[in-house]
Amino acid sequence: MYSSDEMMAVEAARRLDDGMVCFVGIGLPSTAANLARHTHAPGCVLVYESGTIGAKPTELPLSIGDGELAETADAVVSVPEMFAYWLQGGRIDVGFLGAAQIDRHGNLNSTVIGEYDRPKVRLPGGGGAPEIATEVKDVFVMLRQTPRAFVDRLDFTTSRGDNVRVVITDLGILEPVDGELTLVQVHPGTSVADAREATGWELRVADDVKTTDPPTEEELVALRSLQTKGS
Amino acid sequence: MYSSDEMMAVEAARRLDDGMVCFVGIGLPSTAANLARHTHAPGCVLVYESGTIGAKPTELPLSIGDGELAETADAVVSVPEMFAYWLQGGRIDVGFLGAAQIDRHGNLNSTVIGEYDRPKVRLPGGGGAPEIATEVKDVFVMLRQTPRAFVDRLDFTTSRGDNVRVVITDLGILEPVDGELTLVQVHPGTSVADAREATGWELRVADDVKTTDPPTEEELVALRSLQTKGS
Amino acid sequence: MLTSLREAVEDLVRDGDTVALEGFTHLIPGAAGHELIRQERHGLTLIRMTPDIVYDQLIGMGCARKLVFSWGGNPGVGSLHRLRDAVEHGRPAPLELEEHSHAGMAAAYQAGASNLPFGVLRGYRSNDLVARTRVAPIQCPFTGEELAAVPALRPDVGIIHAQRADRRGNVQLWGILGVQKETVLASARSIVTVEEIVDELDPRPGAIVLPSWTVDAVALAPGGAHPSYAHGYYERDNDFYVAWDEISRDRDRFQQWMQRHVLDTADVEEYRASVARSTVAAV
Amino acid sequence: MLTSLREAVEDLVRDGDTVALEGFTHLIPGAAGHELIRQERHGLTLIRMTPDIVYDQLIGMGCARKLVFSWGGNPGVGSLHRLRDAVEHGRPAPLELEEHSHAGMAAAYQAGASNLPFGVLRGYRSNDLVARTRVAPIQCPFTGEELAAVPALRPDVGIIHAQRADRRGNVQLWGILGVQKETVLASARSIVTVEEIVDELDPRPGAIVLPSWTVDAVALAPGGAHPSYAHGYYERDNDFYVAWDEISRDRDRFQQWMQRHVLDTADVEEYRASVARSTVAAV
Repeated sequence: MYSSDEMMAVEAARRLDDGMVCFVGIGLPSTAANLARHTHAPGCVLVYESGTIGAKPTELPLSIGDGELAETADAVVSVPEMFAYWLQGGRIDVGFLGAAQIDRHGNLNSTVIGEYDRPKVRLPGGGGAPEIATEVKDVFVMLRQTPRAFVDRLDFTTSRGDNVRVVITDLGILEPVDGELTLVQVHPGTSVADAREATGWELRVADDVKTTDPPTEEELVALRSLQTKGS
Repeated sequence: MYSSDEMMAVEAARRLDDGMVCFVGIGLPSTAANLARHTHAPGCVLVYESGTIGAKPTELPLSIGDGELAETADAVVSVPEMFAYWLQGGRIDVGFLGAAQIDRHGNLNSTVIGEYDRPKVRLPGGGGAPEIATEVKDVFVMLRQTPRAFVDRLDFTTSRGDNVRVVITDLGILEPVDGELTLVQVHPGTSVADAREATGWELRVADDVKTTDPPTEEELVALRSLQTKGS
Repeated sequence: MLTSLREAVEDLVRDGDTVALEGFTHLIPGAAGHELIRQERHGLTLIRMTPDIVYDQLIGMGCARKLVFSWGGNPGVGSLHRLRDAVEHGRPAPLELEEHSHAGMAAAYQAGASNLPFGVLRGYRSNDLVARTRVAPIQCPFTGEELAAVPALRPDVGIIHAQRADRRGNVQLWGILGVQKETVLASARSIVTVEEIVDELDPRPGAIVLPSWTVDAVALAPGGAHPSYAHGYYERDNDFYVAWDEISRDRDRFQQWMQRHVLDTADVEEYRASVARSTVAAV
Repeated sequence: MLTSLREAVEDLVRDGDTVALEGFTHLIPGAAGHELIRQERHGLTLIRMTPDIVYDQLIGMGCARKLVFSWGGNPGVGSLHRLRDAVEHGRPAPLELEEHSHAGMAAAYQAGASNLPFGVLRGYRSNDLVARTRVAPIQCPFTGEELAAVPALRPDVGIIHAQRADRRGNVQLWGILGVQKETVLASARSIVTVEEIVDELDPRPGAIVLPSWTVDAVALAPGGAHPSYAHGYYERDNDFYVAWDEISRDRDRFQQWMQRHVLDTADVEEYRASVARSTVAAV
């Protein structure tokens, strides 16, 4: 048995190659990148926006500022340098993003639910997302698929979807086809109908939807051995 | 006995107060600032454009990059940071400049003698001077007074004289009065006539030209103890 | 130079000031924030890239009139309930927001430290933030490319926490550096709280030094980064971040907590002792 | 990744390239410059804030067609005679100059490393450089202040010398850092020569690390900074800077010196030995 979070982390990790430079936040992205590093991509380079480049945590950090990230990093730089020389410098291959809302074009909202000036829910805000979305080569989005998250219209566009290459959800995998996110894969035990139901727009579905390979024993062992701290 | 270089260094040092932050180059300025630090202004902060802040060399450096500057500095920063955060940041009180030519307004030429495209003598160039001249509060100029150096018209304006507060020469001291450099002091053994003769323009002279106090025993001892390496 | 945190805040922070208490997940100046609350500073414009618990406390206690920020949350836990209450319901007072991206704010701090009126970045590309923040298009005079200009951040007071200072007031910090150097250099006045004061700052890998003449006041505040951490001194109090979600959710409970642990304590030592007691009690 | 300096120059530097060999008084990549001369690179646009002896050698040997710089001299000694001969008399070939101030060039490197088309500074204020360099006025969209924009430096090849690298090619340097990080990050390709290659880069005060994936080639070149120095390895050869004034003053003597110590030596070790012999002989 494995959780949907574990399925998501494993699917994200499978998409990271050895030597890729990844800009990761806390949570599933950090879990996925570290899993890749401990399995098939030991040379995967983890960059945290806190300024740590090439961090090699043995446990999953709870904050992007955890001391172990600095201790194990190849280099620690200031935050202005991180965004100017490294992110804007075009040195990052993959950037992970999450959000409260996503639309069919991969645009994301992590700013507000409701009107900006009369918010129903004030969310934390964009942080690094607006420039991660435009300055990295490939954006990987990870979020749970529900009608409230997968919406026809965003309440606020925090970041653009132009560089989104894949959306990894608890139900399956979406990839842009002619600029619209399309269901290309469902996780074991999930049907295309489930994915449609969980989407707030008329979901495009590929002709040949594949079923995700479940996590291997090796993947689960590596993943769980990481989660002593972060879980 | 003492040399005219020693007189110049002593007069420059006398104008530095404790706690002043000084941007110094190699040669007489570095000698003067270190002399001040070893006499009346122990808290005088030496900043070298190579990136060393608060350097405390025991011997006079021959290059602004000498290792001892980094070893004794409070902080070592990159050259871009030095010019952006520290010089342009407005944190420097006094900047020393030399030049091949100076005019009556304190404008300096360290670029070329003759036409730029057909140079008689190609000089090293401006280096830090153009921005030191505009970004520090007070510019101190140190150079030997000759008709070839003190010219009516510069061949090239490398830096502006607007912030020049004093020009320290081997003959005396000039200060701007209504925007024109004026002889206010002559060193022992020098006459106003000598200074006039050494100036390529009709030199303005203050009504009450003072004679410089010769270097004290203490000043000379401190100065010479510094010069083991730099001389 | 060396002074108490109380005196530093008394002398250097005024009602209505623009104040940046910076710390990017590490070395967050919590003790300084508590002193602002004890001294009842009002009408502050608070600046911070990543406002978290100490900003939730300042906002909940009514010290702030405006927040300039790029990400405001409880890292790894969720929302800041006092911040949300102020923005969503105007309690205890309405809070004006000036919202940026991290990249934009970092460039703005860098411009401030460089004594430039604006910073330049490739950012704010056709998203809704553009209409909600202070950004202007600027064209490259050489290539014609259009980029984003952000106005420099120049706080009245910059406040950071560092590991150590020497007796002359030179400050040394290491580990994750965030925007602390830029905050001090961009601010008109600055306060640094430190874990310890030492005779000599021996060089350390990854450490930067802020010379004493760039700082207005240095105050000893051991543990002053709680619930954040000080690399080499103590760990992040992860349980406290989780607990804060509960404490801050209800306005009255928040008030009681602040009364007991901040207003009724005189300084960081009493605060730490008081929090430690209640944690033990909770166990 | 790890290779010989000869192979690195063969693979990465082409005739006509724009090449920056940086080093601000410290860690000047002399050995790499000599390898460019041995491999007879031509038509290079050489970039450097402070061109000194190694650039005098490259120019005197006819490798360069253009020099982008802000201060060109023999520090503490005087002029660069080969540079002057090229500029004043077009010998051995005319040399085009693009002249900046240090502040302007530093901002241009920073812009290059930031992948921005231009950098901004408060500089080039009504002096004659403005007419001789690449600078354009730019207005702050918020305050209206006019500042100077400089086009980003983006060399084809950036070359620096560092103290150490590990076997994976991570590079570590410390002491005076100059613009070396910006040079590597601003360049399309980069070569780093190092004093030694070690198993592990243990952290050092004041050290920065360039991750292996930011560098194209790392080559062992012990003593490769001569006559400059490598902090922690060897001192600056001050006598050589003085001697160079004599060596370079006469064109023929310069040629003979270059033939004997650079063209007739295979690498930095032979160069060092050859220079050492002639120094001993001179004594």
